[in-house]
Amino acid sequence: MIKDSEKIGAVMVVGSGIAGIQASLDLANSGLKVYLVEKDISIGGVMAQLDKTFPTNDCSACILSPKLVEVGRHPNVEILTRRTVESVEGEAGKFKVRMTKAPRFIDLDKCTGCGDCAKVCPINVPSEFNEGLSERQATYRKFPQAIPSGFAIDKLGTSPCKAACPTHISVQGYVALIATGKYKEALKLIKKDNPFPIVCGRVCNHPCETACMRGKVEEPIDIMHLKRFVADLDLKDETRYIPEKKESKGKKIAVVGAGPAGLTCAYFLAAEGYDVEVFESLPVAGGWLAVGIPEYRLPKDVLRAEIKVIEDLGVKIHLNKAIGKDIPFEKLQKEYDAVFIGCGTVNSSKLNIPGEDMQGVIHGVDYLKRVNLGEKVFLGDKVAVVGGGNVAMDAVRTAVRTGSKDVFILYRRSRAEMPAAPEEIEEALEEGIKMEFLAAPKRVVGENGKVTGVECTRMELGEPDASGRRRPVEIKGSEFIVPCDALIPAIGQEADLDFVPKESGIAISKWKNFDVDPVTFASNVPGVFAGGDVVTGPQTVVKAVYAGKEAAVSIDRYLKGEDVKAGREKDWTKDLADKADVSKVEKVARAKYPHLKPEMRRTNFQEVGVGFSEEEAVAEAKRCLACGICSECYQCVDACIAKAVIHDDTFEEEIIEVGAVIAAPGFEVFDAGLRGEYGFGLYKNVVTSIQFERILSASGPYFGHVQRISDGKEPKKLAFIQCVGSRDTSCGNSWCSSVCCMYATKEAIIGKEHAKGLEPTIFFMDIRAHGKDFDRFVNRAKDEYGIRYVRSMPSTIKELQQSKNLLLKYVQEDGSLIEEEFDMVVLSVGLCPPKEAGKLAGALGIDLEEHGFCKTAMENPVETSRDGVFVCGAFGGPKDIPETVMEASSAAACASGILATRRGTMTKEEDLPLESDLRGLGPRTGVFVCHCGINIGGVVNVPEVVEYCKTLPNVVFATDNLFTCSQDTAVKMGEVIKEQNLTRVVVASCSPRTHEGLFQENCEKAGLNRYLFEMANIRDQNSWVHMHEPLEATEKAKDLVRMAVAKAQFLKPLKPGQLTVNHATMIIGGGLAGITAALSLADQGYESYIVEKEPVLGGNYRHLYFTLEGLDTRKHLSGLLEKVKASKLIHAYTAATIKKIEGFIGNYKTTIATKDGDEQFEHGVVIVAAGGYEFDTKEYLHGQSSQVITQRELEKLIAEKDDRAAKANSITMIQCVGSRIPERPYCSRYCCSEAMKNALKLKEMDPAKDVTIIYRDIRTFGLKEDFYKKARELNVKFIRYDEDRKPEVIQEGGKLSIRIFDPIMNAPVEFKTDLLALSVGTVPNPENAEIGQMLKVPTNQDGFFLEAHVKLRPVDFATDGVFMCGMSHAPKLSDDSIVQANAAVSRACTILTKDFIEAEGKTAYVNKERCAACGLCEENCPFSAISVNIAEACAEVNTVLCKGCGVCTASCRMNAVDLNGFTNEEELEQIYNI
Amino acid sequence: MENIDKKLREEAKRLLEEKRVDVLIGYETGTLPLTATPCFITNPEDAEKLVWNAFCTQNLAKFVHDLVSQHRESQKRVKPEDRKKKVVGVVARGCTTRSIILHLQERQYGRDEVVIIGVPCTGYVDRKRLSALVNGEDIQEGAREGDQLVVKTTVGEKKITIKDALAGNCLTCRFNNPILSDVMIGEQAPPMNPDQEYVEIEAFENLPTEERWAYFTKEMDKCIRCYACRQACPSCYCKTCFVEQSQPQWVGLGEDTTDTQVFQLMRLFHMVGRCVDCGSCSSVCPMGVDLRKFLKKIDKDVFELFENRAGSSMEDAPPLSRFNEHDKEDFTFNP
Amino acid sequence: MARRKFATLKRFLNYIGLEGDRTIFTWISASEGERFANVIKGVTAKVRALGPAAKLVKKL
Amino acid sequence: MAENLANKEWVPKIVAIVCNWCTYAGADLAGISRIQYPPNVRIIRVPCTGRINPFYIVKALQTGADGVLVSG
Repeated sequence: MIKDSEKIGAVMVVGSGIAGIQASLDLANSGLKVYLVEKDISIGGVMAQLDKTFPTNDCSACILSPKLVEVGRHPNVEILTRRTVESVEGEAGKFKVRMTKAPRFIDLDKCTGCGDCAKVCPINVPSEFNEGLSERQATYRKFPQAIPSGFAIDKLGTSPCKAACPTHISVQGYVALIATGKYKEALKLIKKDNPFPIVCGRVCNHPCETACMRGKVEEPIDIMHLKRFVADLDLKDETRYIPEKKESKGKKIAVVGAGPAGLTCAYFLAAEGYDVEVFESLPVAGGWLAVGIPEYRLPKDVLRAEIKVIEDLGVKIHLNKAIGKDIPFEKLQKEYDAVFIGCGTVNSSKLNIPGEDMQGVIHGVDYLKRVNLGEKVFLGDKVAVVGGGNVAMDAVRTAVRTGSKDVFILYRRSRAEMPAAPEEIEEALEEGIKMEFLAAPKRVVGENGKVTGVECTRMELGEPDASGRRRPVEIKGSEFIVPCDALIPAIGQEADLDFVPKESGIAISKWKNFDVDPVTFASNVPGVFAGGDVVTGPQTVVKAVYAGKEAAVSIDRYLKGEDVKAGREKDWTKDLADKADVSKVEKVARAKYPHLKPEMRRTNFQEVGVGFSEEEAVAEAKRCLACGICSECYQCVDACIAKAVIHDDTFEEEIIEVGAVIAAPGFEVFDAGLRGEYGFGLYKNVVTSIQFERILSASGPYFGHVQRISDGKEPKKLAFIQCVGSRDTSCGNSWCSSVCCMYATKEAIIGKEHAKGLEPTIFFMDIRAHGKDFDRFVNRAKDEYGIRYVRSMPSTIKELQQSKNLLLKYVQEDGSLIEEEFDMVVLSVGLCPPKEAGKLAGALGIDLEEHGFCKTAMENPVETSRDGVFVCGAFGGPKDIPETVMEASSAAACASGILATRRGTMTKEEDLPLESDLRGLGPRTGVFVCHCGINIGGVVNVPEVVEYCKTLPNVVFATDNLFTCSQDTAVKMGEVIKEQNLTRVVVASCSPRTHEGLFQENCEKAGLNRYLFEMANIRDQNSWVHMHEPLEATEKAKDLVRMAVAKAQFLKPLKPGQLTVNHATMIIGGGLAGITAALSLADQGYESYIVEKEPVLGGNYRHLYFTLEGLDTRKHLSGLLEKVKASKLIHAYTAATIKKIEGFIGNYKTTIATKDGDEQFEHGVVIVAAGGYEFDTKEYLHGQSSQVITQRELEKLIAEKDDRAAKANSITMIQCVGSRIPERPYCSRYCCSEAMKNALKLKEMDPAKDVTIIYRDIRTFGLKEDFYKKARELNVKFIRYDEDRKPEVIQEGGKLSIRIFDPIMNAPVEFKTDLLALSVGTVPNPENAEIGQMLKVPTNQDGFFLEAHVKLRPVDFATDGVFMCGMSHAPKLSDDSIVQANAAVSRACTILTKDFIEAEGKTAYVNKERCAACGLCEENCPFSAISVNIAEACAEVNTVLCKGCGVCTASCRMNAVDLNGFTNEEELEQIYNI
Repeated sequence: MENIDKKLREEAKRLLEEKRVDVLIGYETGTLPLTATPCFITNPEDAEKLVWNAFCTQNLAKFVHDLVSQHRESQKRVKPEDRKKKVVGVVARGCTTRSIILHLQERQYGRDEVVIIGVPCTGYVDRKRLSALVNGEDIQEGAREGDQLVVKTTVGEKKITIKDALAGNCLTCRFNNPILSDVMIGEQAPPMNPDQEYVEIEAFENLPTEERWAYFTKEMDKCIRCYACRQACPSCYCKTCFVEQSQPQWVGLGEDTTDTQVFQLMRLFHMVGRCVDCGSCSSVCPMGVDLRKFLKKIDKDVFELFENRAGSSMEDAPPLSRFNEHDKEDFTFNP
Repeated sequence: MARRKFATLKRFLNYIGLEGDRTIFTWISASEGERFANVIKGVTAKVRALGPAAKLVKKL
Repeated sequence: MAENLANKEWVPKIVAIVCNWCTYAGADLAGISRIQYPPNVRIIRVPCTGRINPFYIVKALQTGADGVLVSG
């Protein structure tokens, strides 16, 4: 046990759906610090996706959003997104939680949520929020009202193309940009890493394409030629892209060699602001690009154009200047601050065979150089080229073009081993070039010193060598002579390092290359760097570029005196986004790259590749699979004015200490694809219910228009198929998902409201409307909306080819087979345990039950197998929102019960400065107009608005801000308030709904009362909605600011009222709910008074013996009662009635009558737990026949082993006696479970007993379904009846007879039974109305108490300080009551933990002189906050209860009531200023 | 008729003598011929002055409210334990009782503070109509003879059928018998003609918009803002009428026509669910503004929309303090 | 209650000859951004059809 | 409103008095979704439609609004 003093006053809530949010709010509002942990990027869970909520059809977003905002702004709730809990160590009271924080890539402190990043993001991925029915960007916010409101970027890792490219260009990025037509941006992105897109778009060996995941589908994207496409566009552009050059650093750098490495290095250094000079021995710049690669592959003019950009950037290229010859190397070292050597490999490797010096033998490098420098070189008709690399290909194809007739390749391995690019080989073959494989030259044959042929030997392939290629092995005696006029060996090159004197000390490797650091390219001599072929031996262009680029970074660091190497080593293969399953990707052929025809090109040096057209390029780019999701195109970085994007954000580990943990990870929606017979994913017009929810939503993919996916047409016949993934053992989900019947009914109703002609049909097994007011809702659906319910499960769905309509096959109850056509089908998918349930349970150290839901205690459904770890919501079993909310509060109560003594130890309260004295200052208004980056400033002329503000009355200061919400502006605003003695502040920016609180805090911190603040919404309601009308938007902005300024002059400083709180609670009713609440309050340290009218505590629970799940309720109850007795904090009055309740929240005084006379006590809150009663029926011979008993009596007979049960051979049960009838159109919720419980017990007594249950719908919701299944397995018989065809019970002597119409037999049946148990429902406590009157709280039409909100405030009343639990609320099971009782305590604690309750500032107030005490305000007030004081003949406001809605003010003819913050004067002034 | 007056006087005297009321408000014969004026009786002997006839115009509920609230105000200066209740007796016809019900619903006084002497009503003579029937001649003497009035003017004697001179609101009155009373005097009066209640309004509704506006402006142009309508109206009991409020000042005080229109408009709108159609406002208007044309419309709408008639039942709640799921939504706009 | 007030006000204003389309009442929920824009478009079109307001307007 | 636009086609000026929780939020959502609509509306935010005194509507008309929209 952890000592109280060592406990941590904080709780971690894992999962942030409505359960997590509610738990967090309850805890944070009762003095505990909360860490709300979410794996996703924002909170809200599934509820945010819902359109409406049943049974009231309230808008889900409308009711959720205020909760989101509240939790988002709560000073004691820390929202931690993208977190995964890894482990929880320690014990209840003190846990150490280890978490992983996945990168968000956007700094939430800086992000303003403007969405500019998403606007420029080229990546479209299916929107999870819209269930794949629309797309979102890689940078995104889940939904507009999301909290945190900042964006996030999705990255799966580095896309393989980017990782494979030696220069690590964001390949996916520029491909995506091309796909969206952003060619300039694409080029800019390439040039960020590679200044040679023209070259690399033509002659690269493109390792990116080799890595491309599309290659696994069919063929890789033609990335290289896409690069050429944008590079060529730039080439033709009037203003070519030249990177921005930084301010000159005044340092000189020498580069040796104007090849790709040298020029790249020069390019990046010049851009950094260095003066770079390049020395080249040849008369042309470009190195191998200029003199090695033939014109037809890389035309000289485009190469020159590429190099010109580098020169335009300020790089000086000195041609014909050979270092070591024209200029000594030492001079460079002396005169320049750094030197980069990138002089390449200029010497050809020799074949080292006899006769190599003969005339006619010309080495590839020399040959190509001569041709490229413009020399006419004719080698004769027959030319042999030795080698299989790109130089060999270049040489052989050049030879064709210089007029040789018979040109061929000699290569010692086979084609598969040729290192040349495949397209090169292909093109060579197209041009008529022959290739002799497995032939190695042995000797040059000649006459008169002139070549006539070459002798070769045949080779065969042996074992693979170091390069992975199979090693050629000579076949002895296979020599043969190939006649030729010239022989071009093209087998490699070597560097010439002679220009560097030995004394320089630069290290040289054993391969005769410079030996430099592989990461930094720094040599062992300070200030000397080298890269490219001169370091690596002959390599690709792109590797040279890479070397140049990296060397530039090193030189920059070197010259700045920084560590050259730190942090630069990166393993690009680590986070590779190459795990995606591409097996289902639709095949799209790779674009055919256009070439000149062989006959057109064979005789000249015209460029072979023609280049993609725009259309081809875009189509090809669209093939990209977006492997990394985010393409790292960095458009968002440029777009984000707030500089919030951090592309190199990383994973982090976090450790947090908490006293308790609440698991609320929610549920996973069943994957409808697993029920193949319904064709989900195959047939477009088959959607899931959650997709349909999005279709219905006004903010959904179709703006609420009900339409088919296949053609966008409005469907007429719509089918809902229930229990998809629920009550279905074939897919392993035996449980009932509890909510589908209701949401399908709701979706059908809303669908019909959206599309008047819609004809919904719901296919179901049982209608499970077991919640409060649910049956009424279903009845309305049937009667008012004409929704058709069919009791049958369709076996298959087939799509009709033409119409894409769907043919459903189903069997009716009487056995007949029907085929019916529908326009659209909705699959009511069930609720499954969350995917990460296993991992999470492991991390939290808790057990799961057999289905994978969280295992919970029978005595308390929010307790897990580990002390201090609680659960709430659907993780503990499928459930509806109000039950989830109750559990959340309940879990909060249990968690805070452990930590009661540590309240307030980790929460923060801000110290605010004293408010300045404003007397005599009058309205001195300061106006702050926000640009919001370009969100406002891009449309509205902000400076003009500021100038306008200065002309307005009472404005003494006006300015503009880039971001008014930023931290530095807050500081500035505070200073201005003080300097200018401002007494009013107006901010013109975004919405007060999101930002008013923030700006008010700024005012407060500067000593200005927070209510002297007003906002003008010139973004959400102006610049964003009038983007194309800047003039009008500017005028509107002026008007809006004028209105705000006009209102502001009337604002008054307000001091919210405070009330002391009495910390005791009165609990009305001492049943299970009441005593649970009292015990829970005692855990929290609070006193309670139970008022029970019966002489003993226990209520209905006294009559129970066991629960369906097997809890011994007698033992449980006696345990509870003992605890009640032992507790000093609980005062239980039995046989007591309430006489009078006076007061209101925080301050009640109640008088009760007991057998010992009247008692009076004071308390701060009230919990109503007045319970319900078993319905007393006269139906079915109850009260007349001793064989007819109630279910409760049967339980007693079973438990007490009474002969009447033990000896009864046949027992029949009738369900819904007194429930679900016109007089009581509600379901009593527990009766089906009770029947199942007793049936199973009877079967346990004797399996031969004949047990029959006569029912209307079996409602064993949630995990209780397993017991129904078990009852069926044990041969309990079930016969269904309709409300208008009730069974008849006939007493014939000692025997009872049941007569009933069996819908399956389609005939009446009659059978005898020994015992008949009636499942009678619950009726509300008849005293509810009276209690309600005393507390000024309402009951509903059935007589149960009416909660403040059926979904989100299920235990609260609209009147603050009064709560309910148990059967006061609605009929329920014992565990429901326990949950609700704890929930009521949790809600009560949000008041009891405080010494004072603070009122709203903007509350109503009464002008007594005007009030005529007519009482209309009192009748109109929804919160009982205003009432007429009869003695004073005047209305009075209770500011603590007042919610500031202002209904009273507008109902007052005398204008005697007004509303602070929205006074008549303030509002009229705005109207005058329109 | 004599009989009613006699009974009324007896009853009034008894109430005063038995101290069941502190003051009794009724009508006495006016100083001008064919008129009656309100009177306040505290002395049982003075009960003899009381009359009840077709010249009793004013809705006396207004005075009940005034007396009770003045008394309550004065009691505020008395120590709580010494405060006294004042009971007001009132002679009330149908519309007066409607006003009393409205006051009771609006908690202006307790049921125990008012004793209602109910009287049947067959309508009262509208002074302006009567004047028109005698061509505006100065009436010097007059007497009732059965269904007729014999009127002697400066020009001569005329016989006028009473019915022709009755106020418009009386002719179609639906509640000409008291709805609530402690003592009832006389027989139930025969019904008037409530079926015709809205005929005039319906006709006006069917006029073109511009004609309706022209009529409204024409009527409002007559208004001299003397506020007599307000002073006479039993439902107008605000302590400070909105026209006299500052911070904010709701209506300009000058002669601007729109200010007058806004004043009337808002006063009329304050009668939603509260006008008992007693005709007091019209009868006191020196300019003859046709206020009833507008008030009756409000009455009609409230009945059509919310099935409520002001003061017609103690059980009804004020229509603007409730809403009903079945309230029509047809006034809302759906693009 | 508010809706009752507006229902009667709209009828009354129309009755005295102020064009009914100048005072428009509707309901828009927090999730109906599209509807908001449509309402504004619709209201603008209706009022535009009526022309500038002349009745009850106070001349300064 | 907008004097320098006076020479353009006449646009009605409309006052919208709206509830903070519903319509005002809907208007914000229109903004977030960048749904364009005419710029001739001036929104006055009230905490709840119940707060709207009918007088406001009449006063807006008297002030010269061409139309008044009340939305809850």
